[in-house]
Amino acid sequence: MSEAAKSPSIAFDAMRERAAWWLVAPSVVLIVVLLVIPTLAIIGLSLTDLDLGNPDWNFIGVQNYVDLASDRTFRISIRNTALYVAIVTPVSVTLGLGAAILIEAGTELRGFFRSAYFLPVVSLIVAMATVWQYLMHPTIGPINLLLNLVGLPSVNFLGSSDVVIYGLAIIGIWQATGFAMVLFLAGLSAIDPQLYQAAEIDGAKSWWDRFWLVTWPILAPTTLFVTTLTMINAVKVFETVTTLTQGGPSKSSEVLLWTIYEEGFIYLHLGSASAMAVVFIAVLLVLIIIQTRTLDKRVHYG
Amino acid sequence: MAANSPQLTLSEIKKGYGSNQILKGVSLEIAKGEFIALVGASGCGKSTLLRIIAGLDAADEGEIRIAGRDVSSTRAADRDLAMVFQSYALYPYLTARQNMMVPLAMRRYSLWQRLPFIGGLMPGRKAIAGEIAAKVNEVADGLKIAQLLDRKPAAMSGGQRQRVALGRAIVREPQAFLMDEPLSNLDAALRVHTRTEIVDLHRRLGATTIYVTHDQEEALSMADRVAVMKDGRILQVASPRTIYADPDHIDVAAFIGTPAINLIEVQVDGDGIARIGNVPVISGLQEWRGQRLMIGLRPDHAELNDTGERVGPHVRLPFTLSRLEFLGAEAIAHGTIASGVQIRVRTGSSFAEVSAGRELTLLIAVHHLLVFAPDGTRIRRQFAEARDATQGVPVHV
Amino acid sequence: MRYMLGMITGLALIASPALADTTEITVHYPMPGFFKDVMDKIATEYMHQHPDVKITFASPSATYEDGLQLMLREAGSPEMPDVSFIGLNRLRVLAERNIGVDLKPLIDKDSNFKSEGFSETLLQLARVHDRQVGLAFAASDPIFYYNADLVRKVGGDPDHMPTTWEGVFELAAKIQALGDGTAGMSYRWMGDDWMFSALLFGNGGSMLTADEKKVAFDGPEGLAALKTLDNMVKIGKMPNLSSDAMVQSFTAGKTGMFFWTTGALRSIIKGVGDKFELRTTKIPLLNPEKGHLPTGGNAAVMFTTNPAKQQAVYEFLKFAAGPFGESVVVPGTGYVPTNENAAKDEKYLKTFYDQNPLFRAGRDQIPLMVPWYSFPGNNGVKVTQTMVDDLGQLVEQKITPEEAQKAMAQDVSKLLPR
Amino acid sequence: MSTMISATQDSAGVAVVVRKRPRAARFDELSTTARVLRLVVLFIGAAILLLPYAWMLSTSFKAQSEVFSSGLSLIPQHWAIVANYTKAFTRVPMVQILLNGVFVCLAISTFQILFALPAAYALARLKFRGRDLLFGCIILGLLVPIHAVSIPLYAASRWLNLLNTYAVLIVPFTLSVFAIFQFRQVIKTIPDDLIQAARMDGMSEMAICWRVVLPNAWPAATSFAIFSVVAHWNDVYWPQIVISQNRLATPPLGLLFFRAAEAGDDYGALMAATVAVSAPLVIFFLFAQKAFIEGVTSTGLKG
Repeated sequence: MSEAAKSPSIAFDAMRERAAWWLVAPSVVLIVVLLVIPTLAIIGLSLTDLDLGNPDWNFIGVQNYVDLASDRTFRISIRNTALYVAIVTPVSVTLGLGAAILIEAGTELRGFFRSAYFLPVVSLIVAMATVWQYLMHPTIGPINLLLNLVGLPSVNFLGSSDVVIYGLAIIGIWQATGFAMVLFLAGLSAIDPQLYQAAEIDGAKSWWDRFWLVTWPILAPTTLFVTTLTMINAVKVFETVTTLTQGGPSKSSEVLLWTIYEEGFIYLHLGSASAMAVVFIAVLLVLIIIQTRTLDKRVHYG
Repeated sequence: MAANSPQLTLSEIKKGYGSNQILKGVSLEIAKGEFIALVGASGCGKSTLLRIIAGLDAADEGEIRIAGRDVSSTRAADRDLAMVFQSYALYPYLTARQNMMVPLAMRRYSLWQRLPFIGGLMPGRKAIAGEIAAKVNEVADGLKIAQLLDRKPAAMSGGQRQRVALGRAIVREPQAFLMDEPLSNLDAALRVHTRTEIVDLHRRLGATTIYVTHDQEEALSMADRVAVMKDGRILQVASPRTIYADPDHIDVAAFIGTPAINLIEVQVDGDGIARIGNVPVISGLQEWRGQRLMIGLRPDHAELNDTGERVGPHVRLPFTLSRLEFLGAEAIAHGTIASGVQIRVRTGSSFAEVSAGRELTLLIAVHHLLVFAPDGTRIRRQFAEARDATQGVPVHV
Repeated sequence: MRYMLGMITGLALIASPALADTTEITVHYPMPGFFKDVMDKIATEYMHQHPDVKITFASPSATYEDGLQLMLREAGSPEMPDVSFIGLNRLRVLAERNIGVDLKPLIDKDSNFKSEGFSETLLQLARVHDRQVGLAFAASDPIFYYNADLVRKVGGDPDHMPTTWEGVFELAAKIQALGDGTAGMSYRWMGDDWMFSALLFGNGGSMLTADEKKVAFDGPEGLAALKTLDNMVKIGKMPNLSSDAMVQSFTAGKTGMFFWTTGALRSIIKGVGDKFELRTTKIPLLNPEKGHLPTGGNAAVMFTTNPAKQQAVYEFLKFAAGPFGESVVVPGTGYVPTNENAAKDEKYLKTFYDQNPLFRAGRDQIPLMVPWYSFPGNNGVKVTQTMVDDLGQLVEQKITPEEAQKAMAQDVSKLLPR
Repeated sequence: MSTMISATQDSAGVAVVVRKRPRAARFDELSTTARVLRLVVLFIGAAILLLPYAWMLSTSFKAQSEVFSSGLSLIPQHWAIVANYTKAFTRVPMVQILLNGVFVCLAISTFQILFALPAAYALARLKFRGRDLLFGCIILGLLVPIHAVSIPLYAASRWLNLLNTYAVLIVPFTLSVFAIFQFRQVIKTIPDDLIQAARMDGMSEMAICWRVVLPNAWPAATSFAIFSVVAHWNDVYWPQIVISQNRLATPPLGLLFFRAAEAGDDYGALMAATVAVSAPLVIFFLFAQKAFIEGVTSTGLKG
């Protein structure tokens, strides 16, 4: 209030600042309660050997992390998650982009295709996983019946440790494609149609030339955004694993979130599960930093 | 210009969307090196016509020839035209230099050399790249935008972008330039300045230019010829002077000129004399006996007088001043004439002190009056004869 | 907050008028697919007989493991149910963490306990060291399901099924040869270590040494068990199916022989419908002399610490594990009775087995049943999963039985209390 | 089209050439081949994507014994619609579960917008100490999914006696850093004049936030709400940890309960339940599809 006496502009700023604090206060409180404290807590927990249902616990330093380094399950889990992300992200982003471009290229049935391609995103993945389980059934599932029909051998999508991660990836792609598509639709709709006209006049005659001259570079920020989002979502794969494979067979579908859940809520080891969660956050952090660092410069032209 | 075969010929271009007929048969010949402006209110079809010429839209009927070649079925990319868009349509992710390179790159590199990522490795690309770069530099120097070449559009002002867009068009040396309201996104001062520049540029390059605008001032000041469009038709194509002073149609007269032309409705009596109020103005209109005609009077074709008589073929009308709009060097007098018709007259600024309500006399040189038939067409022949006939008409003071 | 929100949705609980003399007990149970109808029946009858007690059910858990996790998570919180039915091999986890109420003092006070049909054998099933963790409610053993139509098709005799694994494999290979996606056999080895125990115990082996310090399946008994599993794939052509897929494939008529718990009998009968003739018989043993079978199933465990409730819960436990409860659970699922009175009494199950031959296989193996082994220590849960993972490698033919045995021994040793 | 009828027959049977010319191929219009190709490719894609739904619906009509008899037939021989759907709606409190989902999702997205919008406005338009720090926290928050911190949140919920409540389903999600981030992008594009004018009119910053900013951010809020509803309607990780009662189950959890408790291998009934829990979201999306796509467009995805 003494500031108010000094000069009108300072008083003004102070007033604004107070208003600003009122506006952000609820979010700040929530960030602290729901994000900062739990994150610190999980780091703290990761230094203990706390077990669920067991009141005795000890502070054991970085022992959990040391154990993780030699934990076969966790290594498999990281490798599987990376593989899953490496399949799902590029395939669903490419398919989503293709679908968006094809849908926007013509006028017939646009609304139908938009909805059809987005439907998997809004459906309950837990529910659809059950459907996929049947579709991918090694002996009586329709997919294998179709494969047999064209003379191909059956694939045990969810039962064989060699292919289970690909089976899950198929479901992941099925769900993520529509998500990518809808974001690309938004990106496409923001392209000034005059740019295509300019491109035509400039001599870009084939759709191929127009794509590389206009669509692709204009969509670059969208693509970065979609890729990042798809990746983050893919890293968080959990529903299909919990419903269909529970990490099996023989750990071949262990993925990070499932492994954390398993360690914490099935094996009841909260301490080491927390250590895994910390590593999980670190992995995400590194992923995002690498991605924004390498791609950000190249796509922003604002 | 007439000596050359026309650079661009449009014949009977028609275009409609459903029941809405946008172009109702447009024909136009444009000579090589000519600067022609298509002007008209929004919705008149001028932009559609330009897009059809460009090949961005297809005509329903009609024929387009460029340099003698029928391009009606040719796609835009093959018509060898360049276009400057209203929003400039620069590729936002490319620098000015890259933007200007695009039309050349698209035409001169082969498909392989244009491949993304690996195109640069294709044989022969380097040599072509050198030629393209040289051409871009040359054009940029001409437009004085060499210092902008490595900036992206987002880092340029509106005027700078406009120049880069021009540069992108020029670089290719096309058969004709098409410009779609290229100045409408600039502020007023810059617009006037750029106007001159484009005219200079046109003079220097001698390139055929079709310039679409809704701004009559731009059209009059820049073009060799102006085509005034309304409702999907070209009403008149002529030099700016003719369009202003000798319009073929009431709509042309009404559209062109600031302040707008005064249009006064007159009734032709049984003797073929048209009167404003009870002042007979023109005679010899026997053909239109009993009909209502429109008389057009440009504000600068009348004179206000507060002193009285004047000799010569002038019509005198009582004028009651209602308001004076002072513009510095001149003023616009708003007032009513005998019949209660509102009139604007351009006058000297010396009238500044004249107060509202003053009764004045309006002197009109009869040969300046434009007479339009009920269907809007200009009555030319009859009026010329009638001018002599007016000599005998008593002038009411 | 909870009530307020409930009312906002217009779905507030119909709060039961809490009468002063009504005891309300909350009951939780797993595997509702097997137990829901059974539990409903028992609860209804119990409340009928004890009008002063009201039973409410917590949401059932899908599996024994889920149920256990839930109890451990909710231990000490007000969400904890008063009673739950815990898998027999997980009672030890509860006992080691001192969760649940030791029933021994209550039983000692109860003079007519013995006469109600609760034998020492039955009490043993739910005892960890000296602690009576619960009362065995349903017991099961692995049995041999088969599709008589398919057996006949390949020239087998459904009345005389093979009694050795070699015989099973031979028959399975023939059925598999029918083609069209038909599998000869499947053996539900995954999920937990129960079916592996069936092979190991069936050969007279055991999991750990008597002092529980070292693994005991690293000898010849264990190897033979693993080789049998290996041969199911090698000779019997067992496809690598998930647990659900096995059941689906069998009930669809696409699998000749299926080895799983007798507890699934009722739901398999429903799934098969009239698609083919379903039969059951005893499971082959590697060593018919020394062989045993692990006892699956669950025990009712008391969690409430409220003395007023404890008596009501104790009565309920006895009721559920008593003759009436057994007479419901056996026909309703396929489990074998744990209560002696239920099996003997005309009123309950005596005539049931005469009329339902499919249910006899499980009952006939009762003499072979020994407790399902439960591992000690904090990693009790994790250890079984590790074993299953190694078994998976074997079934997928990525490792030999010898390698599997070595890996299992190593992995399990690492997870035993140090 | 017009080219096809360029020569017509007059009544006398003499060919009259109408003055019509072949049209230039427009670059942004597809040729007939391209149009057919587009439809074919899109239809194949749609068929693959919709296959699971076809099977889901078809199975929800089939009797249990028919489901696993092999074959590709989608049409049941014996219809069991009534039996399956009756089971789905009566054996678990399906209506209650669906209402739980609606209530929880609406509450979450309402709170998210309620808290995120003022914060986003302040971050985008006001200067205050700690703004950069707060924004940094938000960026970091984008990275930390609930899954990763579920253990302490679970411990806290348990300690606060919040397990098996609506509150525990809602509170952890009331803050969406994603929403703050998105709204901030949108609010940055609102013309300054609008906000200055509101200040001249004497509005408080809070009032500006709700009466000026919200209407402008509305499309973004809509699309965010859809994303949020989809995410939370689908979430099973957190509910699975904190909810153990049917009464409070969210749709996926209810479905898992149903699968475990009632359906077993009764896929007909299971699929009927699956249809029941999927339908609301699908219908919701089909209605909101247009607004959604417009909303996504407005949220700073433009190039």
